[in-house]
Amino acid sequence: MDDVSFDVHDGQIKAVIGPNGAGKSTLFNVMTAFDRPDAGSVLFDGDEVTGKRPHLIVRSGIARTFQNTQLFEDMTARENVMAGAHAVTKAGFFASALRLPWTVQEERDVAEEAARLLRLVGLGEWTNTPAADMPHGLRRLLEIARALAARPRVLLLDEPAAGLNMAETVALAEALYRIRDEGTTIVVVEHDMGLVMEVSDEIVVLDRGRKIAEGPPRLIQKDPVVIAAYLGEEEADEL
Amino acid sequence: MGAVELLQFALAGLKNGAIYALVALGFTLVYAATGAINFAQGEFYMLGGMLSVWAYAGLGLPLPLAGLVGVAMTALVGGVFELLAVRPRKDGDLLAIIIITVGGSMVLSSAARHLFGPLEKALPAFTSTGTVSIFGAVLEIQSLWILGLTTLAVVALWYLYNRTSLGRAMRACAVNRDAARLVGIDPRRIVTVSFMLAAALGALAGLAVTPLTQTAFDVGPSVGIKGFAAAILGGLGNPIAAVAGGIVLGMLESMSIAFISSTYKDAIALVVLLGVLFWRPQGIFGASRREKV
Amino acid sequence: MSRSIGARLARVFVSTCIVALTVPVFLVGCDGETGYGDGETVRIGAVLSLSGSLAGLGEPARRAIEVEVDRINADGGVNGRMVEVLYEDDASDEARSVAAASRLIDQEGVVAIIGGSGTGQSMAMRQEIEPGAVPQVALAGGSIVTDQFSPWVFQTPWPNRVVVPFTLENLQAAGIERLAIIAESGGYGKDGSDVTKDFVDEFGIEIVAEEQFNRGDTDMTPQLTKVRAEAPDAVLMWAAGAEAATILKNNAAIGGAAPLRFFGAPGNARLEFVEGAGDAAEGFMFAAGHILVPETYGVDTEAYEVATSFIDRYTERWGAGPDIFAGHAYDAIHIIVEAARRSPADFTPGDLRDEIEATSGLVSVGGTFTFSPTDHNGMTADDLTMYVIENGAWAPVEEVR
Amino acid sequence: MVKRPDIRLIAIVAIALVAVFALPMLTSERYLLRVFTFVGVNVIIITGMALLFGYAGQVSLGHAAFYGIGAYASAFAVLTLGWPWVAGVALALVLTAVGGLLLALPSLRLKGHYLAMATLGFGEIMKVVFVEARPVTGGPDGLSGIPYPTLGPLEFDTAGTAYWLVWGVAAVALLLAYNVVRSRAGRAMRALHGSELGATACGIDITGVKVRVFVISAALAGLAGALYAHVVGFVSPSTFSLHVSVLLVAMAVLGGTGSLAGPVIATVILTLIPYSDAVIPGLSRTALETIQEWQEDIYGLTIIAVMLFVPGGIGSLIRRIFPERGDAG
Repeated sequence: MDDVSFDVHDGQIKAVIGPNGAGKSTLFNVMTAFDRPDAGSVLFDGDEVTGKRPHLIVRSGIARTFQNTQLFEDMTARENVMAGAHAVTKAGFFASALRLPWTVQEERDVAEEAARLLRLVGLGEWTNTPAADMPHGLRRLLEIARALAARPRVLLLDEPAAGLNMAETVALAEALYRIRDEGTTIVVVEHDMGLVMEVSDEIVVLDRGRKIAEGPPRLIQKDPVVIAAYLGEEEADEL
Repeated sequence: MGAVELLQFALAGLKNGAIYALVALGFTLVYAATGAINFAQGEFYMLGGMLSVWAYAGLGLPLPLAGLVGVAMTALVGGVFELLAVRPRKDGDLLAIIIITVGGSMVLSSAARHLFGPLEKALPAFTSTGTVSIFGAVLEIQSLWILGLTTLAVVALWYLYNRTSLGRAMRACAVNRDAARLVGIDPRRIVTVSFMLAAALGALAGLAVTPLTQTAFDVGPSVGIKGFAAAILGGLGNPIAAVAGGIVLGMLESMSIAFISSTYKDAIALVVLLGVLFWRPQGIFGASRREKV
Repeated sequence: MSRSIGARLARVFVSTCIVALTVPVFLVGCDGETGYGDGETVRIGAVLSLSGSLAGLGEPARRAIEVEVDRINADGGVNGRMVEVLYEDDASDEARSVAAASRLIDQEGVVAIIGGSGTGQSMAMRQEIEPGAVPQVALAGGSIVTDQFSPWVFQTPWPNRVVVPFTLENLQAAGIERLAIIAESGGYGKDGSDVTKDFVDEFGIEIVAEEQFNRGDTDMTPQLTKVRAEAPDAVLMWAAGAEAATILKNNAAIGGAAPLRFFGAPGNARLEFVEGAGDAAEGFMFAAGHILVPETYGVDTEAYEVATSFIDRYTERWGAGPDIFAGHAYDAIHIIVEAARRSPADFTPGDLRDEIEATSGLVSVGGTFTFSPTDHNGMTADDLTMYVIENGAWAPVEEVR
Repeated sequence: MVKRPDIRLIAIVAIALVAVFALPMLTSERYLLRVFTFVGVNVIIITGMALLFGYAGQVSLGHAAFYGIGAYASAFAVLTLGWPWVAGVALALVLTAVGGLLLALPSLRLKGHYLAMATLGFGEIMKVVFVEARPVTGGPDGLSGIPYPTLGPLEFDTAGTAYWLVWGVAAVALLLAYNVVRSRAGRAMRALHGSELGATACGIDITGVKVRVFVISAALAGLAGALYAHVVGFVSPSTFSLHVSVLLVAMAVLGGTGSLAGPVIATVILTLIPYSDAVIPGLSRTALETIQEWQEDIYGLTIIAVMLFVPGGIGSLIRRIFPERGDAG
């Protein structure tokens, strides 16, 4: 991946697409400081993100999900989402041990917020089910709810639609709309063209580590360079 | 510190190292097959000596045959233990297997005490109690047997791993059990075989050492720890690394006696081992596994 | 919703755990009266290491006590009252010896306790012995048992305070001036080397090297190589386990034509050691009690009679001769029984303690015991003999050259 | 709303608490009280190890060394330096906490068996220190005559009062741990155990949580040591050997993950096996002697049996009986 740069505007759903091996995941990991870039930097609201330790990123408002979901298997859905709120809560070891009143209050608030977020992504009735027992499609939505628990300003989704059937993809799209309407900016790395064209306000196309196009879905759909990248050189000529 | 003395320390380190290496090989085998650490490996070392003494003194078999019987029976014990206690654990959870082997080591050492009594037992040397001198330094001939048997074990294991279908199956299982199952390998059988081989290797070490140090029902744990440390020092999973780890540990102990003091030899060897671990968290020869995001 | 079998099974398991926790609480309140035996029998406790690393010491002790209690009861017991010994295995673990002692004193109402086998176990029990006011006869040889004096604690093995001067005297007689020490890192080794270092000056002997090893070590050649570099006249070895034989074999190997001359201690008076060391033990000398070769008492003495009859009974019962650890237990049971015979009919453990302390000139297997308010071991150099190992057996040595 | 714990569970815990604190009033027998005091000491250690293993998923084979550091520190402080017992306990807590920190920091990059080896190595090094530092630890024959615990005017010199002290501390430790487990900090530990990547993404400082839970479990083991030394009055290196560390891990694993009650019950069972005569009243001498003869085998077989027939550990059994309870306990 070399000198890829693009901007993400507040309240927007931005998609990043590109054939396999185009560097989407690497870009994603660099944006969330899980990987270090050789050069260049990731700015968020003006301040430098690249150097930070990964667990501090979410405190500056960037939350993420993973290509293969990293859920807490033997914790219930609610507990997973409550864990997501770690960055925005304060109860420490000793305060919790003594069950100080404010920690009990904070617990109550976090539990309610978690229930709300679960409903937001449509997992209302799975609240007390351990993550391990949840079907694949719903686990992705759970991870999104968990990421939201950190009240991020930008939500980065790593192929959220992978492995989802039609109904689950629709549910995902509706959830994304609800999240964006609440004012959270979303950057989604995705293969599912149907979903991308449907939900995104703007699309960035990567190929072999370079940005080859950026713009609204309508333009990107017809851009020959993009088609060539996707369908490989020869087929493009026959079109 | 003359050259002869230095060589003498080195030979002693090599001899102890060969013992730790054989036991470490047993750890590596079980690790490769199950990913778990077999805490009963020390007991297999003990049983190798005890059962050989029983075959020699009890059954009156000539020494070589008694040794063979001792090692074979220990391998059998290893197999039966795996079948009865490890295999029923369907999910193959690492920690559960480790704790099962902890329970197994208690049962095996207590059974040995009940069967053979609490007192130590001896075996005559394989050939002669004589010694051989190498540039002035001296090595018991029995020690040559230990070094010889260790080399033999390593070569046999290398041959098994690389030149036999069983060996390939074992390596396949070590890499990915499910994939191995897909190509018709039964991982459960491989685990049983690995336990039997590990038991045989531990028993071999016990048998080779008994003429020098005798054996008793409780010699397992102390040598077991050394074998585990050697396997970790070298890097888990790779037989050659286990042997190297054993030799390095033996040398470390011998040299710390030579240059510092015998009182702290174990502590010094462990401090160095921890230093290696903190510097290379997967052992000297272990391949580092970066977790893919 | 139907409960799966698993849940019902689980309910049963956990509730039994909770019940198992609480049942003893309610049940136990009732029994546990503490009377000093019910009149007919004299109950003596024995806390021995029958399993764990010291099992080699505990087993012979138990066998000796069993043989002797049968004989004592056959001879009418203590003034007509039968003797009953209650055995507790502490598995070489101090916490368990403390618990065993407190149970024997509280629940079983014993009048005396024999044991522990090891020094640590014997010391740990003191926390129960003193408040329980019950005399203890320890079978462990550590000097700390009687150096840290307690009026309630006695000791039958030969203490290093007696063994070391006796041994050093023989070394001096043999013209040894440069001595090396090789000792076990455990209590036995530390106690032996400490006491040796205290006495060497008296005998004009200089310590030129001191090496240590751990139980379970498989080779001591490095230590011996360092010792040889100091060219000592002799090496004094403090090792009671299997490592002793290994050291002698290592010494024979690297010594070649001139291996170092080795001396040992009573802990080496074990057949397994002689067998294990084989011909590497030729010429190995150590001090120990007369029991190894009863003739050393003098054939027509009472001691010889006592020792040989014990050896015969023990061999007949167990098929092999007693070792020194069996001897220590023999002494312990006899000291207690003799004292009990001298005590008033309904004696309390306190009376028994006084009588034990009054023991004087009791001829026993380990030697002749004479206790006093300040000496709770009662052994002297006369109770020891130097032995040498010649063609696989120990023989008394008149004069060490 | 936070889940209401199941009524039946509260009843069971209440019964257990009453039973535990009623024992000294019901019996004056030192043996039974002493045995159950040992159980209490082990429960304090396992509370720390339940957090370390059951929740944060870290295995340590060196916790008997912290147990020993605590015991020797307080014994030395009180016996040799003449400090009051409370100061001894404070010294024990500080030394074990620092010891835990010094071991945890370099071990952060270690995973699985390598972490187990590092902690095992630390334990074995400490064993050499316990044997060799004779002026402080009394060497291989240990320290004896350690005075009873005292809290200002209060003197815990009888088996009953010592029992109450130990179980009082155990109850407090368990309560604090229970609160932590059901809070944000507890979730952070379980998250780290579930998936380190996922936890990092939630803003959990993995290294911070690992070090903190390691230090707390080490300090709890040190506290248990400070209690044990003064209640038994004698400590020696063999009480803090690798074998003890291995048994502590066995208790934690038998207890199962994500549960406090599981490890506590496993600890009670495994600690009582060597003293099974205390639990089963009215045993005949021969029965008792045979149990002691076959103790080691019973212990080993129990461990294997639970690992085979109760795969998730005793904690999973509890969850199966009281499924309604959403969160851990």
